[in-house]
Amino acid sequence: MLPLLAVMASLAAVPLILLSSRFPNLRETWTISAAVLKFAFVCALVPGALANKSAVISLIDLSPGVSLAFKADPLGVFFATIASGLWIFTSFYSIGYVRGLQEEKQTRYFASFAVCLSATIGIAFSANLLTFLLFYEILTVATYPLVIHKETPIAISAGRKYLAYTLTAGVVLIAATAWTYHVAGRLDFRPGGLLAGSNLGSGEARLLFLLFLAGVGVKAGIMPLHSWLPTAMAAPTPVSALLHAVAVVKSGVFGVIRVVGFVFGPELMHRHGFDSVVMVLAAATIILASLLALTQDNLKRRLAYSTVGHLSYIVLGAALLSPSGFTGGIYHIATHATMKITLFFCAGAIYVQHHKENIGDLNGIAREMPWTMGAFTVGALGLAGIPPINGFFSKWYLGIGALEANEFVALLVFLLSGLLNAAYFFPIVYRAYFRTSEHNNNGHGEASPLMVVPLVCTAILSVVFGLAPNLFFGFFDLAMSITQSVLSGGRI
Amino acid sequence: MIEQHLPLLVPITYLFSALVIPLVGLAGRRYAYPVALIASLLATFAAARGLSVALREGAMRYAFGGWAPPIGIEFVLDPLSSCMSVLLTGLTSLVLIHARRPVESEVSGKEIPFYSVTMLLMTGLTGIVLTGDLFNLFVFLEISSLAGYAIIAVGEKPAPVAAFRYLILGTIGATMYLIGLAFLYMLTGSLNMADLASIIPQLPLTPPLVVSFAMMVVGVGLKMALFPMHGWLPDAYTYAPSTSSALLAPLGTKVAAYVLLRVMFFVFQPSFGRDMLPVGDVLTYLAAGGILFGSILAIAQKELKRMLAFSSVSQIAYIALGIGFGSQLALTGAVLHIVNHAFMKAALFLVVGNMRLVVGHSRIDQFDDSLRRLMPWSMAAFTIAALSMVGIPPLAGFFSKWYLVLASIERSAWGIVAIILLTSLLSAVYFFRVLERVYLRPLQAIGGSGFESLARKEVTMSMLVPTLTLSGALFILGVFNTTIVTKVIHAMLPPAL
Amino acid sequence: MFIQLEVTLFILLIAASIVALQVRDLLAAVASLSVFSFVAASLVIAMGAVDVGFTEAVVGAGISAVLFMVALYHTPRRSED
Amino acid sequence: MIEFIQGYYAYWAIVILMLIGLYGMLLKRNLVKKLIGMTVLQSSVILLFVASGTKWNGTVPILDVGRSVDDPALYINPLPHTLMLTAIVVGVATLGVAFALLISVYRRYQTLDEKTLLKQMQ
Amino acid sequence: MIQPSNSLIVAVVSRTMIPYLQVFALYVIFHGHYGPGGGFQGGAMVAASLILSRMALGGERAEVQFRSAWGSPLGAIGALLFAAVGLVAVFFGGEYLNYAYLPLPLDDPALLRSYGILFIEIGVAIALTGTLVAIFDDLVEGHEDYD
Repeated sequence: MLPLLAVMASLAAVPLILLSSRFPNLRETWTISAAVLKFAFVCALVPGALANKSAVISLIDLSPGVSLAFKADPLGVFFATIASGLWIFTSFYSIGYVRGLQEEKQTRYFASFAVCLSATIGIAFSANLLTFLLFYEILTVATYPLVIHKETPIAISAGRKYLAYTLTAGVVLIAATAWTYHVAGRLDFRPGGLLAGSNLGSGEARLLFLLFLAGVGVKAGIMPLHSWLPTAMAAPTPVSALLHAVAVVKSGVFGVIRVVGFVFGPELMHRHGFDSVVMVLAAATIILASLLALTQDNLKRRLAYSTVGHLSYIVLGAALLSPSGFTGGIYHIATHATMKITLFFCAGAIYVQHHKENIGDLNGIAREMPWTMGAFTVGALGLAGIPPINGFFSKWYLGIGALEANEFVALLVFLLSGLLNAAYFFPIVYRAYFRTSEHNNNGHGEASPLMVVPLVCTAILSVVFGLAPNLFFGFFDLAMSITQSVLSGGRI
Repeated sequence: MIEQHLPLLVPITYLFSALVIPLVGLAGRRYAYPVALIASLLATFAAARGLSVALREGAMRYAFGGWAPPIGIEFVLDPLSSCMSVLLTGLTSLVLIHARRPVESEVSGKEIPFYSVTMLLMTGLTGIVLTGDLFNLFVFLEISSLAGYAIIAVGEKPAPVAAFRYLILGTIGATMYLIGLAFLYMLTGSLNMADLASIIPQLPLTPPLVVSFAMMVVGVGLKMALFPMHGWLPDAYTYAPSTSSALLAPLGTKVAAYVLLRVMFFVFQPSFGRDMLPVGDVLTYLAAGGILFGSILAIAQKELKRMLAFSSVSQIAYIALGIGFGSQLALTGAVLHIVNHAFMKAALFLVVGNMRLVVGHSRIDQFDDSLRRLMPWSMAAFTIAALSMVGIPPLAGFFSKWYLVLASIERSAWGIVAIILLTSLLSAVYFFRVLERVYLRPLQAIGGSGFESLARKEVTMSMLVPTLTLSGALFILGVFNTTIVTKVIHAMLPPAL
Repeated sequence: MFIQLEVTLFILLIAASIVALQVRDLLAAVASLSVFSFVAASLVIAMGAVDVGFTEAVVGAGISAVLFMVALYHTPRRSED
Repeated sequence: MIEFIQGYYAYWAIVILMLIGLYGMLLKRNLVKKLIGMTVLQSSVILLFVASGTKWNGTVPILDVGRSVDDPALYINPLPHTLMLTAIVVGVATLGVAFALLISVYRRYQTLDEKTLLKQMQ
Repeated sequence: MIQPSNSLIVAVVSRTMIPYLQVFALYVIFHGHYGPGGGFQGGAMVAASLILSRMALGGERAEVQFRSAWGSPLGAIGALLFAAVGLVAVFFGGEYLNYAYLPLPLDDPALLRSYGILFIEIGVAIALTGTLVAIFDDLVEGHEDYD
């Protein structure tokens, strides 16, 4: 029952949010309470997942033999915990952000947000491909109002681009799902691959894998399917933060992991050489995205390209199919989420308080916003892989995984991109602390506590999870047990 | 006692109301509407009873005048026909609840003939569905078509021309069907469907049999606007009054699709159109062409109703595709799409009716975000129906496509899979084009009044409730599609697939 | 029935239909259509369908012709093709 | 060949009539001409049905006290006839509706030429 | 409204013909259930006679016999008669249109069927007369309000 409740918690909040559109405080109360409730439900699932006991709930059939089913397996719980946990921070932050900017249509904003979160949790807990597909499409549609929220021509064209990419991916995924159903006769995810043991011809398998990869790869931002992501930065910053660092893109990489580990399985991946295909794509994406990030002057766009790169870390980790690599990849979902959300929060805070979007204008901003820039520094260091912060931890495992799989190129890519990360983040930090602005900053100071507190919290979380990866939720153990089930499931 | 007459009740209710309306109309124009509505609700009730009986006890036969079937005419209430009649009556009731205001404003002064002819249309459509006799089917087909021409013709200025062209093509279609029937009758000496189904398998494959089959398929194809015989449809649906298009677009062509299904799989044996003649394949190719053609032209339209009409061409082709494949999955998809598309199109056309009443036009290039201010609920209904047309789960439209995709994969028809999916995207293009204008295009302020000064001008409850019911039903149809498929649709598919 | 009679009637029928379609004066076309209906009715009776022949005569040569006439009463009498 | 034509001459004539009717409906531009074509087509279908039921030594299916009622071989099958009565009714109803449409088309556009009409509809 | 014909011949001939036409039409209607003819043909003939009187004698004098306004209600009533007779059979335990169950004081089902059909024929005739005259009047009116 719990997985269903977790999905429904925010969905149930939607009508309440819509009804209380005249009373902003009440409306925000609903959002926050839904977020807390949802997080509580998800947390309650953690012990079970750690004990490797998955709560399963199967509702009505979606198609004969395929039901609308939720299963809180370790991977799902892992992803759901991060998404729902960070939603709480984002909710507070959003309130500060939209009120700070006196945004219009706040009701639509919060309602869409709630639907998105439901869909994300639905994706996390879906027990089969059809359920996954269902929530994947809902997520696509529910994100659209957030992307076009500002209703400027830029936002609208960004929305178009977003829809064009994600809807196309959706129909490709439909084809892939239908084909899988035709081949395997069932659609439930299983560690080690639901297609394992099916008599799929090599050419067919290749096509099917390509379809899957295109279907989930768009949201995961694998090049050359990434270009909607930087464009979608036209959305308000909290949206970028949660959706483009946590929910939407992570649903994409989550989908990649599901496809690699639970649909095809390690054995098929190896046999047909898909792992190298994915590795090449991911490695290229990491390097190219980092290089592109260097050229961006808009802070959010730079963050977006950084996201594209880091998503491919996860993809690459999954494609390595070695114990540490897979674990590191999964764990990177969590670490990248906390760090990137911090960075986006900071960008939003700067925008709200100083209306600055470009990196060139950030000279000396740290004096105005010490807390914000402190958090930003933590996030930037973490993404570059500096030790006490959790980014180091996942990268370490990814590196080891590359060695385990004898993929030295992958290791090289990780190291090189670490350097590139440093190259595109440190100038920002440097400007903020050591340059002085030519204009006299007119003392706007820090943003409202509603924004600063969440971003400091997420920065602290980044450090805490760097020092103690297993604290509270046992993220690392979860990642390990997922890896084990996938890799051993392949051998059975 | 009523139970025994169930197959008869639905058409006869409509027939009586069609005849009674001109008489009560003598007493006053305002009495026409309630009679039509009450009759429709009664018919819905009877059809629902019929469905439950047919699912519980199997086919139910009703011989007219006490003459035994091969000679006399019989009505058959089997799962397929009862499901169709529930669909027809239910949607008609909803559209009629909606109809009072639009009819008053669009066909003012002609309410009595309008409602009477509408009831006649429903007599014809439900008769087609329920009859077990091929010639009787022709008669009902013509009754419904004639009524259809009439209620189209009372629309805008070009409506009579559209109706006339429809009449010419529709008559050709009906005549083709009749010629096919003549050959079939010459060969078998029978017109009863069940009787024919037992005779035809024993016949040798002679030219007359082939001609008869082909003629019937072509004739029905014309009536269902199967590409490339769709020429009459766009104009007819565009210029008809809102209520007429809301009735004809979801129901008229679907009933023709039903006839195709009946003839191809229940009268002739399923293998006839598959193995002996390449009719199934031809149908599939035509359908694939129609799916693409309809969607592409829909993108080019400037008028919302016309866009919906072209989208109908494409959606009907989906149904034809399922019938063409003729496997169990494909037929499931086709029947499910008949149901789903009826709901979606009805919802969309009702919203167009609301729009015409509130803002007086439905030209896409003049839409702006005043619409969402003026009529938020109608627009919400439109959005849901549009998303369903695009195929976003868990809305109904996704699932019929899902079955069709499964069926195409089963046949290894990759081109068809690609076309179905591509059309999803094309439909996303034309629907989001509308949605974007409705929600995001700033008000083309006249006199600088601005967005905030607009007062909400949503249509009355009697129009809003059916609209929202239809779009809400899309969720239910989608989520519970498996129940529908396993409980109802599997029961209605031809036994010898 | 005599085969010669039937053949003659059929030839008449075809001729009348062609004339009805090709003549540019619509009134003449309608007159020709009446002839067509009558011939068709006699043919039907010749084939043994008395009822159908009767009806065809009443409807085809009577009612339809009247309807055509009424329609032509004020619409243009000339056709372009 | 000659025998083939002779044996089925009625059907050949009917097919020719059908084609003439179709030609009138589809290719004639004048709406009245289209309706003339429609009448021709419908009559030809009626002939087709009646011809299919006829036989040389049968008589009209009317109750005659002088003849045996029990021997169906003596009578022409009346079922196609009843069907055709219905078809005639349907045909005349179609014609009625068509004329109502025709008049209303003319009232709105002052022309019955299809090409001109389509041009004016744009 | 149609003007009377100017031609004396037309006026005289049609005035003479109309009563005979109508009587013959009645014969066709009532003879229909055991000979060629019937409600449809008879109704069409009645309608033809009425239309002839409209065309030859002019609208004003033709209205005396049959008002324009009667057309569509009569059409509905006739069809209703047809449908109602069928329904009566249902209420007396038979199938729809099973005349053997009509509550007439006759013993022989065959006779019952025979007379049942007579009701139907009358209904059809009324319906056809009404409808055809209504169509004619409608078409004619369609002109006049336009000219």
